[in-house]
Amino acid sequence: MPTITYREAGKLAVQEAMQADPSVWCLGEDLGRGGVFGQYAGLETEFGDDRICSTPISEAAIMGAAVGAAMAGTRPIVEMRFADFALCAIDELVNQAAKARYMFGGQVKVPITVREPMGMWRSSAAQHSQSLEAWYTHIPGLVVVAPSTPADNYGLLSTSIKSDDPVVYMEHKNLWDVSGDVTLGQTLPLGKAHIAKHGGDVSVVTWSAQVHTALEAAEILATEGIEIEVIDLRSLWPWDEDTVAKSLAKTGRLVVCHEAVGVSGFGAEILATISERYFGLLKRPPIRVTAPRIPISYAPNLENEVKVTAKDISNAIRQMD
Amino acid sequence: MPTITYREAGKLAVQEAMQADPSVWCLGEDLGRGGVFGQYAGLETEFGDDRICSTPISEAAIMGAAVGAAMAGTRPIVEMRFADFALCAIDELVNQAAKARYMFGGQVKVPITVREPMGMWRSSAAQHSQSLEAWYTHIPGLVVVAPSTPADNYGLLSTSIKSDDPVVYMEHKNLWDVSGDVTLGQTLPLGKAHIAKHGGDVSVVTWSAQVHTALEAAEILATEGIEIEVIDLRSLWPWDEDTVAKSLAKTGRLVVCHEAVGVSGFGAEILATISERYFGLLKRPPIRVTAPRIPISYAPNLENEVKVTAKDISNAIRQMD
Amino acid sequence: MPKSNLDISRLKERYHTMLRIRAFEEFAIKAADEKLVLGAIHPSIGQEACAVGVCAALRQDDFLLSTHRGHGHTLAKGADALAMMRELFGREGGICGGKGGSMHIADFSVGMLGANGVVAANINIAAGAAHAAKLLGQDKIAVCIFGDGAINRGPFLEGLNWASAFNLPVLFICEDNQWASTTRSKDVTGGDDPVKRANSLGIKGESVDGNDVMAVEEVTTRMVTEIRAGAGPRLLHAKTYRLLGHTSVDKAAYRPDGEADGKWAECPISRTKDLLIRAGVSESEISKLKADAAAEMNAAFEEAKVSPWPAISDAYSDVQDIGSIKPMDT
Amino acid sequence: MPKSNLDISRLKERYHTMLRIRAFEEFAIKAADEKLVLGAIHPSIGQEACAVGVCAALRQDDFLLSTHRGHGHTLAKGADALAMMRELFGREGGICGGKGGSMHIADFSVGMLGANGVVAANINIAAGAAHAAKLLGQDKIAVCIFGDGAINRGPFLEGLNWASAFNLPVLFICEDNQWASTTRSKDVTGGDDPVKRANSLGIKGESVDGNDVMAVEEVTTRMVTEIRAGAGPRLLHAKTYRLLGHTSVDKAAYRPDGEADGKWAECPISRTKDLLIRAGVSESEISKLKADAAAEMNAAFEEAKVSPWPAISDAYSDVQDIGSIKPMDT
Ligand SMILES: Cc1ncc(C[n+]2csc(CCOP(=O)(O)OP(=O)(O)O)c2C)c(N)n1
Ligand SMILES: Cc1ncc(C[n+]2csc(CCOP(=O)(O)OP(=O)(O)O)c2C)c(N)n1
Ligand SMILES: [Mg+2]
Ligand SMILES: [Mg+2]
Repeated sequence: MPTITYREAGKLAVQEAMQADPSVWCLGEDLGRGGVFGQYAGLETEFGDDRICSTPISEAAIMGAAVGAAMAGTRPIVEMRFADFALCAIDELVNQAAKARYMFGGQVKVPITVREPMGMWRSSAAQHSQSLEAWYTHIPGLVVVAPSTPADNYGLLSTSIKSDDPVVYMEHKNLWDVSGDVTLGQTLPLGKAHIAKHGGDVSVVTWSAQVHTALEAAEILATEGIEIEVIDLRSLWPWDEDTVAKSLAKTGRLVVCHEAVGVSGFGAEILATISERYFGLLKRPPIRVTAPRIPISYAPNLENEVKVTAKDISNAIRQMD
Repeated sequence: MPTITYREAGKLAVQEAMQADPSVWCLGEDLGRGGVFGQYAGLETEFGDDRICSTPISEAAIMGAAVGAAMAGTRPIVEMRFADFALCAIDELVNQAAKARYMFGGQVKVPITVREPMGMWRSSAAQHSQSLEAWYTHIPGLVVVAPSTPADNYGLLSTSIKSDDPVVYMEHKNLWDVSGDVTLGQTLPLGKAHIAKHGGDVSVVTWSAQVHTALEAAEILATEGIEIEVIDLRSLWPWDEDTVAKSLAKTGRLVVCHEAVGVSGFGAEILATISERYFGLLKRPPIRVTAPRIPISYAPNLENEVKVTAKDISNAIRQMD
Repeated sequence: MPKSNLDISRLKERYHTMLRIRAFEEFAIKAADEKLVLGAIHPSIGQEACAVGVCAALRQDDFLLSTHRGHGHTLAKGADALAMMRELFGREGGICGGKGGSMHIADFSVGMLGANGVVAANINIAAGAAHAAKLLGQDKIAVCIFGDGAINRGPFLEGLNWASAFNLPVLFICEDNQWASTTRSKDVTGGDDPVKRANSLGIKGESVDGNDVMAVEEVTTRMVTEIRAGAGPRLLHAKTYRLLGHTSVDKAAYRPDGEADGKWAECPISRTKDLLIRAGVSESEISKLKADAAAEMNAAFEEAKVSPWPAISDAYSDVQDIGSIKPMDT
Repeated sequence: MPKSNLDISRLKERYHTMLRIRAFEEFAIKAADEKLVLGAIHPSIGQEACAVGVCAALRQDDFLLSTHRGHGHTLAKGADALAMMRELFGREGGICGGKGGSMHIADFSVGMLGANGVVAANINIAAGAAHAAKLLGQDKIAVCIFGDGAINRGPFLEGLNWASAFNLPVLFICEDNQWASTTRSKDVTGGDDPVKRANSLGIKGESVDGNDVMAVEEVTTRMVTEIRAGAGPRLLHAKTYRLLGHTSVDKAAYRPDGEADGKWAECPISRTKDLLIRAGVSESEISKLKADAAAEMNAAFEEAKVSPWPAISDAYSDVQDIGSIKPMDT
């Protein structure tokens, strides 16, 4: 059980998948030099520049070519560099990848894994910091994954690459250097949440980097005698409604926190589903702790204003009761 | 108070805006021939082909050029033809139009009105039928409008063109031929809902073509003694939380219906906000009546499976009590 | 068999395939008028030579990608007419199970990877299919047909540059019918022609009379041979003319009076018929070919008309494996 | 004043502006090393001639659009160095109020419509700004600078075709520093050069030694005159070299050993200095110009360092007029 970083865990998943299946390949800008975050470092040496394909700056072609290459029998791993740049390839992802199997009546599948590093990281400002995971959950045909730990990045990415569906796989830029234990061969199913911390007072549902923030909040609150249960969804579509409902049956209190803008973020879907289907379990109004509907600034104090902190979460939870 | 179609009402708003302000112009494919739905018919004759600008098939350039032209002192009306094709110009809309004012510290505004005809219409299938309004509500900087009647199309489009914000203006393709009275000069504020039908039993929140479906459901239910209140939001960002809350204070029952996919649709945001802020008003679990998370089929019976009908709404409401 | 006989028999075959396409579309238009076809359809009447000439040069396992105006390409690649007609009618047994309709016709069993409702989107997808063939060490090639309007969208540049940079086995074909919806393409298109654009991206190309089926077949065959030999991508600019409106309901009133009239005589079917007659093929043999094509498509029409609708449960199938949903219990 | 004197005084001015850019960036790199600058910065060291030569040919009310590597362009267009430095530090009084940072530098008061964090996105925006100028009957032109990597994105085709089709007053400048991040551009770029691409879209263009400030100014001046006279868009291909890494922290270890070494001598500042010396300008005068530039930027650095952070309420301002939100009450 090696201790490796989130970055290395992702690379390991890719490397093993490429070793096991010659039809797996990666395409994106600067991959030959390891990718912009080093998450492909060394892979070109092992697999050659055909399978670690360094592309022109052509997001639409990267995504579109991956769709065609998937239809033609390969399993591309698409690197978008920053989730924000995937906006240059949205037709290819939403109108093509997500719909091809359906429109063509099941004649073909589009097994692509689209890596979209997301989130705020080092004053990257409005065009390099977005978390648009909610968008993809709205699109039939797409699977959406957002890992929070090295083990999850390894386990979920391995599963995503093997899946026959187009997967939007969103690593968080602020987690690349986080270390943790990873058990080789231990893949994870999509759609199963992980209870990152057990607790009986409040159910806190979250994913990606916010899991760590929620765990910080849990520590603060524990000192005050409030035990929160931190549920890491791991994947947003499908998402593990059962685990959330079971926790809620215990706590009666629901908090969703995420880094993305609150308005029409995925927290809205969770609150809506829970309110519709598990209304009776709610002892208190459910709440969201999310970013305000403003773009992300460069200045660190303004950027911080958008960040959901452990303090924000614990404050919100304290006010629940 | 002429009786005109939704199509003509939109055209009238554009025409008056162009007469009043020489910096208003329209750009999009085939506009000189009236646009693909005839919503620009005759305008080229009146204003010339500089101001009714028929463009190449270049959605990214249409949107991007509009952003630049707005920065340089004009007020472009951007025609996207089908909302689905706006996916070819998402970087321009989301990373550029929506963020420029903010990123540049308020040095410039981007007064564009982006018309995106949306929705299901005559077996147009998966790439010509989508309703992605929820996406835009998630993006800081954007205003989102979805008119349901000729009077609203006139009143809201007039206001949108005058606004200094980028507005995503979503007409519904199935409403083009709907007729109604329009009072010239009567513009409408953005962010104010309209109570399309008063009723004390259930608050039904909706917008765009679904308003008519909800009104049909209201008739069915009225024969059974159930009086629903149909709230037409008109704009989704900003949306009129107050009017919804007031209605809910009366009815205690909330239903949101929309044509878009339910998962992470705008109904989720409404349910979430209401559950968070007006939990005490909810006598019953709030519900959504929306499309399942599947692409839209061509075959009419499969397409119908995705449609939210008056029957779906009335069934759901009957089950509330 | 001496060469000229061979050529005539080949020409007859091409003529027959063009007639089949024409008949298919005539029945499709009739079906649209009768509201049997529900979505928009985009006839390729007058453009049949490009479909037939190109596909004659391909192997069945070569990939073909097409456009919203793709019936002809699909038939020529070998798809079944009845399955296509059922698709246009939205019926069970449709080539896409009735879920796609005219703009999403595809038949993966004959290498036809789909029409596309988004102009130019298939250019990148085709580059990717060719990329896969190269990675997998196959000697397949990918052919992507698109319109004159498509060359003004970004994917044209990105896909051609991609194919050029990776030296991919892909043939790009601009089927230039001079119109893009209600717009005359040259009014909104800078530069001389798509060949120049391809050249500037490092891709060789040439223009051909797109209404001359044998010329199209010949140049395509030559390009395909080069591409299959590893010479990299090529672009073919096939000049033709859209004889009808943009869709079956468009009267094309925006077109200058008489512009289309003169073009009917230059239509590839008329031209090929003239060639056959001059080569000594009898009128009766020609009539028989026509009748045969009409009979096939009439049968497809009648059969499609009585085909059942898809099962409602089909609406929920083939969305995705992970996270798919069941029919709602409401 | 005889021509040669005039030229020398002009050359001194250009030299001085280049020195100011160099000094600005040297201080910015130092600031990044000291964590005073927080986001990534992309120095244009070695590319100053393009910024200075181009902007010398423009009026202040002409529009300029730039890239992530835009400090030089912005300074040359007339923006205030202190306001820019404050922006890089994310401080109050920053040119964008500290909300944009290096990749979103803009100064609308001098016609500088912004850097852009998205490669190639400004090409369409520039076409639109030119479109507006034409519609409004102004004689302004728009100039868009982008990198060699940007010519492989769709907006390059869409924006150039647009400008060509509408005959817009826009000058496209490909500032070709041979590298796009860690990739050597020619490895992923089909065709000969951006001029060919422009030509294929109906746009005239030419290449220039982008390290020769006077050559850049001369060709830009000529093109601007033509464009302003209504001749339509032009493209200039300015060949230069990125002397440092992609960002201030990139050591560019992927570059073949020694590749950059030889290029320092060809850097536009060294070359201009040689010219000035040969024209008889004294070393001491040159030192004075350098000292002056360094003093200006040192002052900007020191001042930016002690500038306050923006007010938290700024986070909520300038989002939108309708539907804007207030600071959360949490
Ligand atoms: C991205 C996109 N923009 C616009 C449309 C609408 N549209 C459908 S066909 C068409 C014209 C296409 O012209 P061309 O490429 O010449 O093909 P043709 O119709 O002549 O076969 C347009 C504008 C679309 N389907 N996709
Ligand atoms: C659409 C998009 N894709 C990728 C990036 C990441 N990126 C930033 S700069 C750059 C290289 C750009 O190269 P070039 O255009 O030559 O400009 P240079 O950096 O050399 O000035 C890349 C790939 C981006 N900002 N936007
Ligand atoms: Mg055409
Ligand atoms: Mg470069």
